[in-house]
Amino acid sequence: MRVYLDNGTTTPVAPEVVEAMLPYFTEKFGHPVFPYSLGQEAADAVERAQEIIARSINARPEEVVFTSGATQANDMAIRGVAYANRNRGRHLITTKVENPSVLRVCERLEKEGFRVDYLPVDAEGFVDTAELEKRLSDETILVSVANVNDEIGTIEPVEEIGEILRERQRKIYFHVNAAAGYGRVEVDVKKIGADLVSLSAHKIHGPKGVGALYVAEGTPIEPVYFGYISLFNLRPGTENIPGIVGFGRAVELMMENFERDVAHMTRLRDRLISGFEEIPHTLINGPRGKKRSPANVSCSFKGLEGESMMLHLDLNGISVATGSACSTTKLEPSHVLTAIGLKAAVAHGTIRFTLSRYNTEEEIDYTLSVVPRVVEQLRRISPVKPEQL
Amino acid sequence: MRVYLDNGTTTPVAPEVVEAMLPYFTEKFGHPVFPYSLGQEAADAVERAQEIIARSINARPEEVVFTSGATQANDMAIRGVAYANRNRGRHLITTKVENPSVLRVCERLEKEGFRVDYLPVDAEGFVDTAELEKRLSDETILVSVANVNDEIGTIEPVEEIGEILRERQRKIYFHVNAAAGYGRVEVDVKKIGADLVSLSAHKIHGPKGVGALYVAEGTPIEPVYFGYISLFNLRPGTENIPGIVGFGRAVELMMENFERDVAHMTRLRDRLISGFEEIPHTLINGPRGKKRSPANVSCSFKGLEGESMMLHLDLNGISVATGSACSTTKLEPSHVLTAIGLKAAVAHGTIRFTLSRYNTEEEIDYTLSVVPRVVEQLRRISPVKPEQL
Amino acid sequence: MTVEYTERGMLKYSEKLLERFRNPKHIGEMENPTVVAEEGDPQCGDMFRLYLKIEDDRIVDAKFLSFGCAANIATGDMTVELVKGKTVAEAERLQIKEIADALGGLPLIKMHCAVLSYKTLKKALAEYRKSRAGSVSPPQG
Amino acid sequence: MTVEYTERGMLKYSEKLLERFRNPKHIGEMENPTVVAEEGDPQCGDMFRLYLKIEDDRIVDAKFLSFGCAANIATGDMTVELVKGKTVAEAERLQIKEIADALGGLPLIKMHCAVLSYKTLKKALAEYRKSRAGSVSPPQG
Ligand SMILES: Cc1ncc(COP(=O)(O)O)c(C=O)c1O
Ligand SMILES: Cc1ncc(COP(=O)(O)O)c(C=O)c1O
Repeated sequence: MRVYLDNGTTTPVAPEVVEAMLPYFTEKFGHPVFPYSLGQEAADAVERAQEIIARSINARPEEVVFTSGATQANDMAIRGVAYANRNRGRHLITTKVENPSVLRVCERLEKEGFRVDYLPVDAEGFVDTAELEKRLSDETILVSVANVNDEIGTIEPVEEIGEILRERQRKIYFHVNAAAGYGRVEVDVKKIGADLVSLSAHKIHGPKGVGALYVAEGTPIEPVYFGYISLFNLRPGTENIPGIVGFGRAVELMMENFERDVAHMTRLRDRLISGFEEIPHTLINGPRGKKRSPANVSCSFKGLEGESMMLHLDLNGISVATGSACSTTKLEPSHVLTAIGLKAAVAHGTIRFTLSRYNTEEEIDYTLSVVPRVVEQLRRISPVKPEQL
Repeated sequence: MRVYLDNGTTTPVAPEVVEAMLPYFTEKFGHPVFPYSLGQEAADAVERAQEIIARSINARPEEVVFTSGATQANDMAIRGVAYANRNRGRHLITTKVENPSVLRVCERLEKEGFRVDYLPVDAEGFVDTAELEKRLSDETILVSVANVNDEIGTIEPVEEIGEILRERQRKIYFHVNAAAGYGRVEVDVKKIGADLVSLSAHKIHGPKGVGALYVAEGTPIEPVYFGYISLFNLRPGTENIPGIVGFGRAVELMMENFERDVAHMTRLRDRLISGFEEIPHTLINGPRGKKRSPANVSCSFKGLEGESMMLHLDLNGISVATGSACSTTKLEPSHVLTAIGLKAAVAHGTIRFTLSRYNTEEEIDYTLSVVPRVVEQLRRISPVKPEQL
Repeated sequence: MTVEYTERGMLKYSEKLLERFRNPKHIGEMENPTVVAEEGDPQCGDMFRLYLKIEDDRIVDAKFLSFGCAANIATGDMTVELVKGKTVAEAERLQIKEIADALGGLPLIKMHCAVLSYKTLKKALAEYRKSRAGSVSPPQG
Repeated sequence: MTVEYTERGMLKYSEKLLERFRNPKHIGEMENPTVVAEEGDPQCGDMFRLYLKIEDDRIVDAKFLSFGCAANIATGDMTVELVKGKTVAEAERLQIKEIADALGGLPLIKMHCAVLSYKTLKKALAEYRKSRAGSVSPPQG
């Protein structure tokens, strides 16, 4: 049996999405910059996708700029707003548990003379909003917080943060990286009070290589990429038209099936959690219930190492992520697991199971039959006793 | 009849390319960063594409970095090398006839305190290499020249330029934007002596949203994009895997058919040129024969305006580009046509016809029957007499 | 700098405009016009020539020639359409916005086309007034 | 800074290594080993325990336990394979490179795994020498 449980890393493209994209490769292949009919067809397709995505987040179509992914959207948003507001202050606030795509940009800005505070989180991964209030200063220009933590599934209090920022007299821009949250929780830019929101298609059964940045009208933002302008001043280069069309279709499917998918994933998630809790010396990371992404199960199996576990599950047909879900080349344990206070030795034994609408009850049965066996097998060959950790 | 003659702007994706991409949407959809089998499959696909592209330009696979297009490749290359070498000097040289994707980056660097010289060209669009030698200084760190001009098809003397640079004691890096030349002329990084070469998939029957940058080993280059690193340090973000696979396949087809395609396009090109020369008050821009891209015909029909002509041809099923092939929102005439000395009034009446392997003799017959009629029709309603220009 | 929205928004033609461009009704030369006016410059990419035949202070016929983009042709044709049959005084009250509105709107970057045909019309009417100076009553407020 | 090549190059496992990881031949605990040595730290993500049974200065049996990644398990298994049946003196001459080569190469970033099993072997052999000090002849050059 093949069971894909790494939907937090990337998802299979929905067949409907592939179908929607196909004509844009070979027939409607025009460049959107020209007003001849083939070009208009492409430009219209981009506009339709803007409309769909805008509707899904309660924004206006012109506020949606297409990018090559959430990484690019985050870079554009954070540096773009930081540069455009540098005269108002050079202080940014983010959290210790952001995706590397946000952290690396913040680190870059630190090198360029900006000051960045990284907010701590509690043992379940919730951002400390009291600490946020304390760190806000007359120099603060931007706050960036993901709505859902991609590693441990914590649904962050972004609405509360938006509220805190709105109450300040001085405008502080609010960026929300919703790459992990889109399709798992509601994303309403107005409710959140977000000025910038990053999205990625390949996390919601759209294609890799396309994402979007919501930029609220009037937000001061400088381009950080340069070159040939096709449709978007902020993001030069010929647009990935089939990708954009596929992204739009994926969002349509997401919105149509949202409640059903969330209920389905929640059910599977809770079955996995219950099953894993029966394995001795096992921790579930992140919160339970409504404050947890319906798609995420993060589990630390003490006394074993995640990469071996991941590859053993792969031998059994199950795809999962380990440690830092997004980076396996650094040898440190995941910064998120460290931030919630996990001991490194335990963090190294962490596996992330992430669900999608396509996972089935049978797949969960199978997973629950394989995982305990693999855990036992790996513990048997380990010199580290779980009870010592 | 539908005749697509704007292959310099973008090309239809080859059916073989779509076929190669398809499995990577729904089956082999893994993220290349993880060593489980689905991930390895994706990573292997990227490596294969690197090999194919490297072979096509006489480079090594590790020297090929995937981007979201030539625009991104140009930005990465020019700013990346400028920043990495700023301590050695702050002078760059490019030409007056580069694509906006190069010019906008150079203008940005000028704002940041770099000095950029824009070399003039002669009446056929050839870069003045004597002028290049004069402008080279102890401050020069980078020269950027396209191998083929995308508007008028001039094949630039990049090998000669590479030679001039190689003869200097001081290392001056050489960037070649080959977006318009790839698939039309040979691109051999060793023969050219290029340190950086930009490529784009959608100009050679690959998909939009993917390109590549060749970076010769050892070239000092700083990242200019920041975020989550997947496979490439220089270009963060999840790779467009199906796009990369499609790019690879497109390059395979390009290499297999290269000589035949070039001969075919040359024949069609020369038929178009001969036909247009019979239309009174008409100029062919750029050189003739071997120094002209086999895919390009640039034609100025005096006394009429290009956009109207483009849209009239579109009504007749023929897609072409006008004025500045890459930008229709600026109201100035194409900077390339100005640089070769065309009067603005003539430049405004310029149409670019660009060919691909898929164009047929019948399409050329049809085009040659339509164009003179449309020219006459537009001249009849024009207050500007061609003989006055 | 604030985010500028897609340049595309500035370029997109309405169906109405394209229809006018494809099938202009008033294009062509006119023999023996009462007045001819020209504005624009081919060096700048657009030029517009307007012919008016005026009888008893009424525009009984109008035609135009255009060197310019689709918007140029369409706005020219619409300008003629809007003034044909009108009195000179009525034509003098034509607004740029009316021309654009009648075409279902104009991309921002193409607004100058409406301005061009509008200016040519004004010039033609002024010339007409000048040639008739004294022989006709001044335009009503 | 010079361009760094794909991190992926640093991560890719050879087929040989993966095969070893999937089917290690020497993994498990050993009863009554002559010597046991341990290196690494679970806090750092890898730990390695080596059991040697030595008779007449010859390694007649060897086994290991691993807390670590696929490379850790595979290098451990290969290390055991390379010294089993060898004399202690021969085992002492084992090089890190031999371990990596026997696995068809190691990703750069995983080189520390070979180092870890190598160091554990050295430690075990040193301990063996120490416990036999005086009673056996010193290792040859
Ligand atoms: C929370 C989060 N942000 C950003 C990214 C990067 O997005 P993309 O792959 O679209 O560049 C990811 C995953 O890769 C993610 O999980
Ligand atoms: C010469 C040249 N360079 C760069 C580009 C931009 O490349 P891309 O569309 O891949 O961003 C183009 C065309 O768009 C081009 O013709």
